[in-house]
Amino acid sequence: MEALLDIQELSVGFRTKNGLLEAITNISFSIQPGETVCLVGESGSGKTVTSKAIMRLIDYENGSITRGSIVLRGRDIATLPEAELRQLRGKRVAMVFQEPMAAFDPVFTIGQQIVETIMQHERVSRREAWDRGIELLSRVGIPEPAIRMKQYPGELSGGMLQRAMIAMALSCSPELLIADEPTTALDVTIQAQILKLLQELQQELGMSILLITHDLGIAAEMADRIVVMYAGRIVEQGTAAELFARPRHPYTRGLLQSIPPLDSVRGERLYAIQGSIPSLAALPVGCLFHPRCEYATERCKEEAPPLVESSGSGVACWHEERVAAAVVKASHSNSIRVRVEELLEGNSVDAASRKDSEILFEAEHLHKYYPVKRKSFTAPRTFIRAVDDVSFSIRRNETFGLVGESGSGKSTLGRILLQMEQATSGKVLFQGKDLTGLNGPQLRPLRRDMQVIFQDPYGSLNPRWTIGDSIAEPLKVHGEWSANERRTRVEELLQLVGLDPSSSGKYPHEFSGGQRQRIGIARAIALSPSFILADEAVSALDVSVQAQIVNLLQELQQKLGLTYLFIAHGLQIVRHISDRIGVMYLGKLVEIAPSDELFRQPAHPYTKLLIESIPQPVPGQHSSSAFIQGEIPSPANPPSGCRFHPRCPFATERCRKEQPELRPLGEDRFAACHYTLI
Amino acid sequence: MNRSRFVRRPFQTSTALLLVLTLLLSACASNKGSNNNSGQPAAQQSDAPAATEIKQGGVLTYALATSPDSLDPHRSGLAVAVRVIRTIYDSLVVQLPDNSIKPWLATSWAISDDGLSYTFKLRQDVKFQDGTPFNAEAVKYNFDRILDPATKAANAAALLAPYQSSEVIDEYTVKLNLATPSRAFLGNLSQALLGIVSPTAAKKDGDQFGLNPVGTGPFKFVKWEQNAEIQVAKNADYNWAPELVTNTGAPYLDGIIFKIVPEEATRIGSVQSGQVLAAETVPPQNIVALKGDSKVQLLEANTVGLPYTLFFNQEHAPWNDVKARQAVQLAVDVDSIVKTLYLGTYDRAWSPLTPGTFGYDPTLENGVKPDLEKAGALLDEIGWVKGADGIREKDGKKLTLHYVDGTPNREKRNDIAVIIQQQLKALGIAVEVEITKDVRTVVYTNGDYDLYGNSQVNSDPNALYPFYHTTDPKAQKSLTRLSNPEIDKLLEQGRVETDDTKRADIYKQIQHYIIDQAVILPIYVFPYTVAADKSVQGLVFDSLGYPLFNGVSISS
Amino acid sequence: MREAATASTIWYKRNRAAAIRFKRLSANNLFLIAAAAVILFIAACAVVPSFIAPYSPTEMLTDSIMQPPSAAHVFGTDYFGRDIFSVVVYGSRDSLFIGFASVLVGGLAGGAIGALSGYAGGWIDAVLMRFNDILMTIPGILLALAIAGALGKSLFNIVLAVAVASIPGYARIMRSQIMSIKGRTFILASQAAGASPLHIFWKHVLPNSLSPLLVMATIGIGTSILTGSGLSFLGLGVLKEVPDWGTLLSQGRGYLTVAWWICTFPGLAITMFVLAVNMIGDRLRDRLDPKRSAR
Amino acid sequence: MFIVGRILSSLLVIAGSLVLVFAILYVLPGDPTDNMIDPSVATAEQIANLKQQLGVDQPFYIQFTRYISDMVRGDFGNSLLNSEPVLDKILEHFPATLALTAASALVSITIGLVLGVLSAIHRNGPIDFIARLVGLFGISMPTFWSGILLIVLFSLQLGWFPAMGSDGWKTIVLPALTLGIVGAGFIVRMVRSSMLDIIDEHFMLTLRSKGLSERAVMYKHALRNALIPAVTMIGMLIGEMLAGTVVIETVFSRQGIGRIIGDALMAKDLPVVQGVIFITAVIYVLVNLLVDLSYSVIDPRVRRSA
Repeated sequence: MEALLDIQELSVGFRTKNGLLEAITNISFSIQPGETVCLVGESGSGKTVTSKAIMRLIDYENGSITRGSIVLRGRDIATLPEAELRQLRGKRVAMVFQEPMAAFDPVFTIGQQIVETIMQHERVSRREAWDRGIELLSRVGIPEPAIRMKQYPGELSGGMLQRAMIAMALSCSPELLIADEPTTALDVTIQAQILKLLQELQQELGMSILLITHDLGIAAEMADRIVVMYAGRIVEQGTAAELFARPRHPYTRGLLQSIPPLDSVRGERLYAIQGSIPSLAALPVGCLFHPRCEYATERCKEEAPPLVESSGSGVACWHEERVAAAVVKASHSNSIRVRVEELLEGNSVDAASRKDSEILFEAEHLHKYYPVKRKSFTAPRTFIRAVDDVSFSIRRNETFGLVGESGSGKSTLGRILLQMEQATSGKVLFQGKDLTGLNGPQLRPLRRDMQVIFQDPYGSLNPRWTIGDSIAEPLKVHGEWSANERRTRVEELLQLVGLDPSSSGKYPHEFSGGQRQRIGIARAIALSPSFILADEAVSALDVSVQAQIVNLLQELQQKLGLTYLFIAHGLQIVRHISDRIGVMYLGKLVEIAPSDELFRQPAHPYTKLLIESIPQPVPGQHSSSAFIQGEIPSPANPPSGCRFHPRCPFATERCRKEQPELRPLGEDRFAACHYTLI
Repeated sequence: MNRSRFVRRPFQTSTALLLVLTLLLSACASNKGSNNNSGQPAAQQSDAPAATEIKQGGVLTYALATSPDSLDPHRSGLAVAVRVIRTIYDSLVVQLPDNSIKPWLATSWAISDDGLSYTFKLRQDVKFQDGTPFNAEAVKYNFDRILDPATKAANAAALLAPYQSSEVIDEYTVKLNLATPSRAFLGNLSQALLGIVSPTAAKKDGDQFGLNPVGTGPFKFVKWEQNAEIQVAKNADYNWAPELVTNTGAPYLDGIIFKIVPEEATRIGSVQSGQVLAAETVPPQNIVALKGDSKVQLLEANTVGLPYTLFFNQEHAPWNDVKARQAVQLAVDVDSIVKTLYLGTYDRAWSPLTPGTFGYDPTLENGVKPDLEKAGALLDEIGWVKGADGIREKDGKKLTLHYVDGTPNREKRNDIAVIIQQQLKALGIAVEVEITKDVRTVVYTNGDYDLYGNSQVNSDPNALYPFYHTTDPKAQKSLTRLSNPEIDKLLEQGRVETDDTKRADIYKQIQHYIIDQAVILPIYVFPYTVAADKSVQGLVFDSLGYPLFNGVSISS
Repeated sequence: MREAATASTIWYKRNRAAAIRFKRLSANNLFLIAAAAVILFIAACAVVPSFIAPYSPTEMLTDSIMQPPSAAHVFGTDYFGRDIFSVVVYGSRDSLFIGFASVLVGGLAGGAIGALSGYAGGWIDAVLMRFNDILMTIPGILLALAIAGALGKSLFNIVLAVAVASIPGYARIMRSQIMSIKGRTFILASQAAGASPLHIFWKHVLPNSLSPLLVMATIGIGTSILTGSGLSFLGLGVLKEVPDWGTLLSQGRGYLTVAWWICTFPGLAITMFVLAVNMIGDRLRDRLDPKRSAR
Repeated sequence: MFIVGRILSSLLVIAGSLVLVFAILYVLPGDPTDNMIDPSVATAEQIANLKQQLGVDQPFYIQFTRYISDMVRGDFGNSLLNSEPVLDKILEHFPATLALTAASALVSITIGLVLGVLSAIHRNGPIDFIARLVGLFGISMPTFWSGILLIVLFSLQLGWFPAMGSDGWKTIVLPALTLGIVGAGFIVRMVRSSMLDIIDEHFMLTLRSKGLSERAVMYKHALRNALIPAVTMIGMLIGEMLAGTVVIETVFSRQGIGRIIGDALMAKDLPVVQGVIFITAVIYVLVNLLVDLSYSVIDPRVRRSA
């Protein structure tokens, strides 16, 4: 069968201040009609550039195809003039982007933008185009499509927008749909919905999909074939099954191993690829991966391995056999449930031993209401109930994980605990002392004992300060240290978090994301606190780096006896690191349980559905089981009764009316549901 | 004697005779020793076109330099307003260029022997533009109105002094009573600011009268768009013009539109480009340039009263010393100032009075010549010797001169300060120039100046009185702080002396004293200048330099 | 064979990119260099005028007034017979003083108000911003006119007038910048570390908030000179032995039709300087704006 | 709610500006009689009488309360110089200023948008460079100078437009151009930079991936987005232009409130100053209210949050 898209020896360069920078080099792969190909790699691997090159969108970003061909059904896109390119864009090849919020023009309605696309390519009346738009929206599962057509992008949620984006992409029945990280910006529950939609649409329309993702779980779920990229080159490609079963490139292998499997042992180190992806401006000689590769030999340092291909699969490694021979540590061949059960036997002891330890933090009936601006004087005062009557405790030396979709109030809860925001009502006890009544100066000395690691490693460091100064800041504001002592301490800390102690004079922009997060950690532990809030501390990082940071956090916990409140939306990571996990939904804590038990036997339907939404890096396991319908409602106007009832498959009349309280379910377990699953 | 000077007037065959006369007269004037800038004495001649057929109708567009404040003569304080006011209002009497007083709305008058009451017989055929008859009652109303505080009269009140009250003798006879005798009174009555307003309109409009002016003048008010233009239209009934103009009947023009054009370049340029027919206050540089423009004529009239004069403050040492003042007098090269700044278009002043004023003494002309050496010697004599930095010192004190001038830079007066600063630097005097908006506080209230310049348009030499007479200790001090019993006596005599020859002699003595003692530095005589399209004919000026439009016509 | 061809293509393209880069450098940067040169030259005029001006600015050559530009007087002479070039050179001192001093005063005052307002928030913010609104409703030049008109014509009063009129602009920009920095994570991080509000303000918020103010101040130097010259036009210029450019231009404008050079050169001096300052300011903005510096 | 709040705070601001101006003028030296009476002619007593007649010798609070209580009753007082009712004076002059401001805004917006868009589209090219330079020239010349130059060229030399006056469209061309060029300079800068911001937005990629032409991408989408910040600018610009009229109306011998407030400030004619400040403050507040409201027309994001 003739390939729909055939890319041969493609190289793309960008003009920059420092000359031409080659972003992708000599890549070749093809997509068959009706096939889903996943382009996998970390940020900076060139996968997005590849997708843009296919539509020649790089032309607008100072980029150009320096070599090679992109043949779509016999026509080479690489040499097509602009006018013909435009006929192709949106018509034969369509694209869906990462951030649905930013991908629509905010000042035109959804309908206007869909109609615009249709009318660009087909001779139809505006009326016909509008009607087709309604059909499309309805097809992608948007309720009340006629109304949505008239709405502006800002009025729709991210999930809805991504559906609308897909509808727009499909408006002219393209042969190839390029989806660039279509679900990365979305919650895991919405992600599952979108992925499912894509699968259905593909079956229905018979188009090919080029899916770009950093998430191997998604690739496993979606892909027929997978292309792995690293630093602008293809390092391995093959069918999904083949690749997951027998990764032949050390990078692929490393990526697979970096994902904490749902059956990993807590406290165990995650596999992590060392270092980080090189910048395009300073590529190493020889095999580009060799500085991070555990198999690297002298040859790798000198000579770049070619991509050895046979029948659509191939690998670029000198040590292919050695890599393939080593078995991937954790097998993903079984279903989650079974594996968790197996593993739990060994771990429950550990959980029990910590159960009785001293309570460090205690939250009692915490509320945080943000007032909403009223539309008129007569309108009733409304509030966003970010945190609504939450009580729980964190024990010394444990890691308490907090999960939930965005908008669930988990970050707000974290900040209230540390008194970075004032609770509307309720109490926070830290080591038995009530923090809520304290004013700024009274709180400041207490801050020595509780520190924060932030999500955004870029934003949490003052760009004008050297990292040494940033790390030393807590030492300085709490006095007691001389300049010399501080310097020594900073060096010590840098070493502790795995950075070069001599780099304290550098500025944040000189570091990579992962390194900056290490700096953030160094600052957090500078005062040897007993408690650290890690607020989405690894969410912004690449898979391989994420593993490094998680390992570091665990290592530090052991060394320094830290207690963590670990907030994240990535469930695997939370499970791996946490002793106990709290699940939040719309400002309420709906379940608290030891992490293994939670995964093995979730008590709340929400927890259960949340876990099932996680794409597993096990190909062929297209999860067809039920996942959460709909989206999280607005916290300004939460549903009556059980807040989860509109999305809950088990909801009854009682759930609609009566709000379930968080109640104990056996030992160390709590859930807020009228009909718990255990 | 008033000298109106006409530069590049259009010559017509029919006016040739008059031209000859003009030349003769000006030659006479020169022979009399006045400087060669003196113009023709007779304003009457400017109505010359009457000899040929005069084109009736047309509207004259006349660009004013600033916006009038009010068209109520009794309230206005600005000269620019007077240019418009003069077209709307008439006065009781008129002053001719030879300083004689002639009838206008009054046909004759008698002065009591003690000089304290003036009885006027009024014209009986005069009506205000609103139909109100003009009579003795109206005159009384007018002068009492000025005294009435509710009127908020400003300069008019000052001019009217020492007026006390009026008595209506009969319908057309009125008697004005003064507190003290004043030779200046009649001359002041001729001024537009003491013009007669319609009692009906003034009562009706009260405060707002200045916006709806009604008088007996040759033109009646039509509308006033503030900051843009004022329109007046021909008063067809007008038949009582004074001797100053030849056309005693209704004006030839249908009306005048006064445009307010503050920007010099625009104002003059718009005459040249035909956007207006005439524009006032032509800057010297343009006067020179306009002389080469065949389409435009330049009309000038020197104003009477006090020239622009720099007054020494004799309260401040060392300027109380005549030698110090004389040194400055000798060091300041006024000719050079006038030549540089005014490009020879303004006349240099020599006396505390301008040449057209009654009693002006032309013998003072060319009496002072710059002599830096002598000036230096004078200062050396009184102990001010040059220090290392070129500035003179005495007892460790630098010789400074605090020169105050007001804003805006009217007639380049601020620039005079700059030049004098340079000239006196050569003598070793450090001049500190202060330009202030608040002249009243700095100069009049605080007396914080060594040298301050001012001028005054006035119809009578009595104008000298407040500047040079010893001031009453309770009153505001005079600018000069001069206190000389002899001069005081002369000034008092001048006020009341009825014999013109004697009176002229008194003022000559005063002028001589002032210049000899270097009480002041007279700088220039301000001419009122108008650039007009050559089609504009018959524009003349009264003794104070205000334009009269009675005889103006626009030829095609 | 094909390898070689591609390699040479890349080489060619690299070179072409370099050529483009060079061209851009010469067009855009050449003017920037010119702008810098103008500013430097004018600054030199203000600092050491005697080295640059061929004549004394007060020397009145009464024999040669209003001479058009010539070899002896490159900008001609004015109505006093002064060498206009020399007057303009010396006049730069006061003009620059107006520009810099009023920006300094206005920028500091406005910056302080904005910083306090933005950082303190609450009722302080409400009160200060209301006050700022009030100042903003009164057009700047009117404020300047009222002040300069009443206090009299001195350089200091002009500076004061222009400075007061510029306060609301600075306050606004400073406040919004402070508020945006206040919301950044590293401020939260510092709070979490236990730093006091004052420490956070001085060490984190302020240093990171200054650049927009700096850009505005740079451009403000030009604006102040223009406002100052507008005041001169309205009759509030300072009369000194050596007047500033605004006064020179304003006084010379009446001569435009008879001796164009008298006001043209001071006018050009103002325009060139303000233009140069604006160009530098724009570039500074691009540089300091993290979003733009990438471009 | 939003509107009511805005109006209340606007009233507060307007009242505040009246107090402030009154206070400034009261504190600063000098009074209206300075220009009304010649101190070399009149005696100190006459001057004092005049002051008393005008009521300018009263203490601040009396003058101010009298003024405000009159104003509340709709009486803006009379000019101290010629007793003209302030309201009449403003109503007489206002149309000319409004026309000039509107025409200048039109010039600014037209030139500003065209140059700004060209400049952004041809980023760093020669067209960009020329457009920016033209824009910069606009904001680098003293307006009175450029105004006079325009008069000399287009009126005195070429005779295309009148040099003075405020009636008829011809009189407005040159002053609107003079003032408009300044505004254009600011708008060019603003539009360029917001266009560049928009050009870097993600959705530009979407638009291109749909196969839209560059023309549609730039003029339909990018410009529409870039207009939003430019509109704020226009609000501020109206204020600047009202201020600019002080100079421009003098240069072009036009009627207008810029002219009267300039004169009134110099003459310390308080009722007139206050009246004009009141009107300009009202206009400024109104324009900014309009700008805010117009957001909801062009920016759907604001419509929701308001």
